[in-house]
Amino acid sequence: MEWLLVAVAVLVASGLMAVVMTSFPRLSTFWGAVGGGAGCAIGLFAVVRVLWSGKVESLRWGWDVPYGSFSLELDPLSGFFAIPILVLSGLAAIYGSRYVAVFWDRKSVGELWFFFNLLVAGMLIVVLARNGMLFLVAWEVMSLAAFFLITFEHEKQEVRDAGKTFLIATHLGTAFLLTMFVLLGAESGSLDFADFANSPSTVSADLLFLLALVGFGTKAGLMPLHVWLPEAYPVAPSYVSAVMSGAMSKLGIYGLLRVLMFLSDVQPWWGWLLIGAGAISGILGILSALGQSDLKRLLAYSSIENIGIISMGMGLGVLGTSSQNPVLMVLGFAGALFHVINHAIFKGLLFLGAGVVFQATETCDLDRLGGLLKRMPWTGSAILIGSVAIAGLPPLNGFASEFVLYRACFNREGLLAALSTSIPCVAVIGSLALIGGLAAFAFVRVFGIAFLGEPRTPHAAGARSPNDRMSLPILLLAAGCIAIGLLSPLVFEKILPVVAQITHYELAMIESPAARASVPLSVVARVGCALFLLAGGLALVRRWLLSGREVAVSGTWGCGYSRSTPRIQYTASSFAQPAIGFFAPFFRTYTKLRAPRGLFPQSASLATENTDLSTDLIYHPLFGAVGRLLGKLRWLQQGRVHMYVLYVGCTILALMIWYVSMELPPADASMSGTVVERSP
Amino acid sequence: MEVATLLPLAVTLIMSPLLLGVINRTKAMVGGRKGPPLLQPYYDLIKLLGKGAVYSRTTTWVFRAGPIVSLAGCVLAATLVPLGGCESLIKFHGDLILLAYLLGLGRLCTVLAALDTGSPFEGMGASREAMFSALAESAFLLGLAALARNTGATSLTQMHAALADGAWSVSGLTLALVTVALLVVFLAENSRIPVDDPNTHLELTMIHEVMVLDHGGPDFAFILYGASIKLWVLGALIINLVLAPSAGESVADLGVALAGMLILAVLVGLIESTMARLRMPRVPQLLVGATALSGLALVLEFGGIGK
Amino acid sequence: MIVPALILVPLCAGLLAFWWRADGPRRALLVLTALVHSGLTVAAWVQWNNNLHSSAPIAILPGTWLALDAAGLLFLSTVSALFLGCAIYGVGYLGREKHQPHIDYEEHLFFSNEPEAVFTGCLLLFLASMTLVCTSQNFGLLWVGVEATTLASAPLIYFHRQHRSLEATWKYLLICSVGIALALLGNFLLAVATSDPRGPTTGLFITDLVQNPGKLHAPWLKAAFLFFLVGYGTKMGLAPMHTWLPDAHSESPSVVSALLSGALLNCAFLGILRAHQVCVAAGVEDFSQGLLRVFGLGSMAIAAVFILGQVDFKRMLAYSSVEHMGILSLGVGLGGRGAFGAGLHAMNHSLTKACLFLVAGNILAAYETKVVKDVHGVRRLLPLSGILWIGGFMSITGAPPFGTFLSEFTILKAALDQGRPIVAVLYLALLAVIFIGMAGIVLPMAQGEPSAALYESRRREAILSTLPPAVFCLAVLAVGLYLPPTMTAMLDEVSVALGGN
Amino acid sequence: MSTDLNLVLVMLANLAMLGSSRLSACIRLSAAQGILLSLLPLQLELAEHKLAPRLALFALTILVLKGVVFPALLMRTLRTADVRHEVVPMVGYVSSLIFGVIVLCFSFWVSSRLILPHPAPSPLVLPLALSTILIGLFLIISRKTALMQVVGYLVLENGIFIFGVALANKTPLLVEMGVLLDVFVAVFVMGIAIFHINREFDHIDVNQLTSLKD
Repeated sequence: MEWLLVAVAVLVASGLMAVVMTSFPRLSTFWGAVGGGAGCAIGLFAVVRVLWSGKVESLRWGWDVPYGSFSLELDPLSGFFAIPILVLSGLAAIYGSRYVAVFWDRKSVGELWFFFNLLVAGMLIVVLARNGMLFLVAWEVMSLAAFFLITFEHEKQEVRDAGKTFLIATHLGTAFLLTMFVLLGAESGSLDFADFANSPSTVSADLLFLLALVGFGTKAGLMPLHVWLPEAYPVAPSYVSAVMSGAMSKLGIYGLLRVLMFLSDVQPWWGWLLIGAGAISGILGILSALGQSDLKRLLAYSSIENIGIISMGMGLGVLGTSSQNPVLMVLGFAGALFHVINHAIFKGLLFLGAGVVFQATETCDLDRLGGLLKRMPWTGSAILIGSVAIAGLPPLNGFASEFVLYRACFNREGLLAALSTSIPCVAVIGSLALIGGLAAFAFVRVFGIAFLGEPRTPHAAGARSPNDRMSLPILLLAAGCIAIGLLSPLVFEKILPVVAQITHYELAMIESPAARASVPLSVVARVGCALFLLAGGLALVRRWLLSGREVAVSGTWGCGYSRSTPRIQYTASSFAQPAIGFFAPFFRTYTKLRAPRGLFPQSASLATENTDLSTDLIYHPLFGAVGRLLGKLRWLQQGRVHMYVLYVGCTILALMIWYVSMELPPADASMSGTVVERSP
Repeated sequence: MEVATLLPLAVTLIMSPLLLGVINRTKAMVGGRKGPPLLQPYYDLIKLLGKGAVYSRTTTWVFRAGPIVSLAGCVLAATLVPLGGCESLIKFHGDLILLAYLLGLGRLCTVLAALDTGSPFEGMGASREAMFSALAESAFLLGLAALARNTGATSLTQMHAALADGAWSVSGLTLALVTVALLVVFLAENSRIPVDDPNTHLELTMIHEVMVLDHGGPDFAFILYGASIKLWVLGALIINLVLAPSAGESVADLGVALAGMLILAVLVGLIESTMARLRMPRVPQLLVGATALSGLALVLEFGGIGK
Repeated sequence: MIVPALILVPLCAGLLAFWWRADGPRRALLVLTALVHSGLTVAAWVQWNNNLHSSAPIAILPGTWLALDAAGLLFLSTVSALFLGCAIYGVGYLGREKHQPHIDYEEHLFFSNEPEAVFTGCLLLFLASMTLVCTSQNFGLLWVGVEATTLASAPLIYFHRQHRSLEATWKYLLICSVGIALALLGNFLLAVATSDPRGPTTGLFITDLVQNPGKLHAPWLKAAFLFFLVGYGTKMGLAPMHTWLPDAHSESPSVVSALLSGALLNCAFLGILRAHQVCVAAGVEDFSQGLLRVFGLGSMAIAAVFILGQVDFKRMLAYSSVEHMGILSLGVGLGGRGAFGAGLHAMNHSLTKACLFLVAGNILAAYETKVVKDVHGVRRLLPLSGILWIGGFMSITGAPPFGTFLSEFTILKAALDQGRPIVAVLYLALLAVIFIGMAGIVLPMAQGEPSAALYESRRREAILSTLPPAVFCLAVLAVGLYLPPTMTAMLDEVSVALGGN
Repeated sequence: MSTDLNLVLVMLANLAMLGSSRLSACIRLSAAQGILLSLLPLQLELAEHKLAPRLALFALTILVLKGVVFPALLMRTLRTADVRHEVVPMVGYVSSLIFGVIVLCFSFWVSSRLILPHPAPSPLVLPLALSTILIGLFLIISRKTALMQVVGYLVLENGIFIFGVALANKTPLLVEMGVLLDVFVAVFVMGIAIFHINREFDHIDVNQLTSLKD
């Protein structure tokens, strides 16, 4: 535990150092990145050491604020979430040390590093905190740090808008958490987590769950609470987006799991709600991703989709808990947790990759890219691995976690059990299948349009391989995708203690249901190995077949069209068109068409923009209505002093009339001389 | 490992191109032509394997990896499917998911390879293939979920075994619905009419064929072979469903199943001869229809009506 | 003898400042007085801390006219701290404003400033009157003090002798005078409530009333509270009597706005608190708490109406003061720990709002406009002010780790613990609306690029104009991270006196 | 002169102010009200047959301030501002008078409910004090010139004084003197403000001061 505090101290101190050095961008970057990396390394060391020993370490200091205590604890659940935070942040720090070089001559990078390191420290404290006050403070520090990181390039209008949306969303989300913590602590009068568990609140658990779902769901990005997310991720520096998507939004999941542990009376409908919200997030998230042509925005929507998958897993777990169905419970939670790790890895990878693309080509617009794999073979290949992984295809890690979720459903205790269990299972199966197919569609589109084919613009043609410090983290994460895919049974084993903790079961109790998934997982892993071997073998066969024969290189067959240019290639929008057209009701597509006119049309253009469904249908009308309603009262302050005095007069008059007529009965003899006798 | 478990895989690997031959031959006969020999697909494969290769200078290693990974995925998928009383080589709870996703991996590789060429036509085909398969996937998995619910089994081999006990007489309606849904998936995934016309000569209307325009030589052979395995694997699922093993003797069952496969091929040939390809916008509706059928089967199962 | 000194020092210094010609020494006198006042306040703290558990008010003038109890000391400390900061800021400000004539940047007319001697003198008298309010232990004297604050501060608002500030001054004078006159009636009603035909009256000494509530006549006490609430509420800025507040705050020099908002409003609140204290002692706190809750939420709602889409950033800050006064009265109205939260919040709000107004002064000086949409890129043009502007915004909206979070959280907890979910929901919803409104105003100002002409002619920020707000902001941050036990003890005592626990 | 008569005279002055358009007349009426007010404490004490020197001093101060100083200040301001009549008021003079009557009824209703803990020197004290207060408020609200608003403020203050002197007559002298000092300074400062308004705007019609609004 002391080492974790050292890690936090290193992070904060190095951030401050970076601010002090801000006039010397290189030094500032050095301090920030080295401090960030070192802090993460120390933290990782501490977490792994504690988790390895199987003990729970805790620390409790007094803290002189109302209801506050500086209580930290490292248990399996905390450790489980701390690891992706630290790994991803550490890699992002390495990556960032090079990425920020573009800002050296025009922005102060000290601020950037300060808030980055603060963000990491905040996330670390959030998972360790065992006191509501500490949790909320760390939570907000984390959010505010993220806000400053998002708005780093605040000269741009879209960055400012995104920052505002983020800030408002996170603030409103926190309001729900405040209420939730207050209600949790209403009985014990303290905000220590230990007391929450010991003296269960008298407030209905349903309300607490809903508050937690909205509060934490906002951070995680569950639909329709996700609106800040597709705005904020694209505008933040890429490595920050990676950390926010991979680690920070997971803390919403962490919070929800942590709160579930306090709530004794788990209701089935919570599970239904989680599954429903998850399915909506997953399907609409990936559909919205399909509609985007901005790479980072697309990745942001894909984060919503993955949060949806995680939420469905949690829903299964909750359903299992409430119906005393250990298989559903264990496999649901385990699948969700597994996907947390996996998403951190491949989404981190993809965001870092998007940053590479952006710096190499100065754009994230898919339609202005193309042919990047030739120009950055290593990074591109790593991104391909990430894309396949996020599409949930074997033999990579994305499949492993989705398989656990499928396995939770395809089960004697799931799909085959009573209706109340099997219907949600079918919902999960159907959603996962659709999400899987659409995700494959979406990421084929990303990789195929951006990295394959011919470059569509000179910028894309001039792209170069990134610096080693930027490509190394990406390659490491890609290796992680493969490794976890092939070693999935081992990782699954490590998740079980966390599940045991969440469900308050003994580890031994959950091992038998867990075995239902772990045995097939090992087969899946072996099939994965076989796939690699088989593909390798076939490659050798082809090499043998082609040896000594003519292998020619020529242009692509243009189906008889001989003067093709790169611009004739299929574009991202046209690639997505079949899906957009088919799922049209879920898109709000604004089309700007400049049709060719006249006998000799000069130029024509077609631009489509897909706006966010819930922003358009829920938030804009809602905020607009509130604004109009309140605006109607603005005549109150019309500038005339007479009216102002009138307000004072009317107030006192109204109060007197109220008081005299309501509080005082008509004069009769009994009233006079009523004297309050009260001993001091 | 019993030898019997290797049998379905071996049969698949050996006999799968034959199905294409049977389909083509049927179509020719219905059309009043003599048609190519039954073994023509084998000849094609051998011919292609013996050729050199031409690669576009636009392409990268993805283009070359595509056919290989795709074939590998299809072969591994074949190891998961039982046939006619023979258990599959690899069987575990939830193997049907792996099957669906392995086929998905193969498709993804083909699509990526198509996009790698930078050809607009191949991009178009890739887009359609990706979209249709995304829809087919849910129909497929929901159909299998209905089967699982019906049979109480969660691996393909178990399901196959459970169906043997005269399941059709008990819950024929469910099974029929699932069969139709799987048939649609089978046609769509294998680019057959009414979803796609493998014999079309207009690139704009092609789906699968247009994606592999640039492949040649051994690569194309891998693709063709992979496609035929996929045809066999999905066909085998339908045959397993329709012709439940009853003889109790694996050789006889296998024979029945193989006969069933051939009949299925003839059936596909007949469909292709009598139906026209659907308009492109209608295809997703067909697939959603299949999903609906799967869903209906599930509802029937939940309601206990299908039994 | 701390308490009389606290009043006499600024009083004498103020009278002296009126007649002192030379600018330099007079400014030194201003800062010196502020320092002495702060020093005395610190001494009072030390003394209070020493007899922490005796719970007797300190430094009592014969007849207990003047004394410092926990609530008085709390408000006095904020007054004193704010005044010190504003005095330091004011030295720089007066230096900048020395040239004559000025051009009004809205009407483009020439105008001159008030003589600096008058301004400084009134500033010091203002301090003296606020100190009187904080230390008085008699309702009559309290009233005299509150009215004196109005009169001393009116010339401060009219520092820039131009049309709009004159209009603001007139509104301020008239509305506050009417309001405070009603509070005077409250005094008399209270006197009626206490008077015993058989014996001598108690003379409206707070300690007497609180310690011997025996002979309080409840209907008259309640009526008195109504008048206190409306009367002092006018001065405090509770809606709908708040109307003078945005005008006065937006038109006065920022240093004055900071004092008005951070110190004066609290002093007026103290008037209501004293009345509430008597109600608590007399056992009719249900009545007063209910009214405080209603007016608290109403003020927050009105503030929300006007913050949303506000075009003038100083007016936005003024409405934010209305909101926070609403929070204070809601906190007290909730009782329980809410009173504790209100006490803490009064302090936090004062420091934060002073920081924000001083920074707003810096922005105004640099951009020469109060129109929100004409201000962009404060962070580029004035780096430190820009950070403080955002930091202050986060603090004023109650974001952790600022102290305001603790206090707003405590009030929320009080509302929920008392089983008032509707109050809690309204409170949170209004806070949210106000947050959204302020975010839409503050962030676009801080972010973005300033116009090229402004950026070319930028100057280094003066230490005198950035140090005080920075210290205020850091103080609120520090309170959010560590609330010293002495302060907790003091707030506890305030809370108990106000019917909390 | 009895207390009751005094109070009735005060009320008549109120009504006269409500119906008068001449500023100077209103100022004089307020002066008359001040003089009547200064008599009030003496009358009350004389009723109890004792006269403390403290009270005499208090009465004298009121007489000087309310009867002489304030009107003088206001008259001086009136001369500098050179305004004679109230510009068309917000509420007409007849309506104002009707309002005055309604206020009187309201005040009697309130005092019928709000029972004094001990007997008042006159049953008219509470209702008339209340109506004077409300009429003062009404004058501020309904009259447009700044000067009339100050007069309204004075009437308001007078009403409060009636209440204080008659019902809460045992407040310490220090407080009473402080209150008077404050009122004096308030009128003084308002006078200065009116002077400035007249100089800056060339009128003292505060209804036109509406540049600050939302």
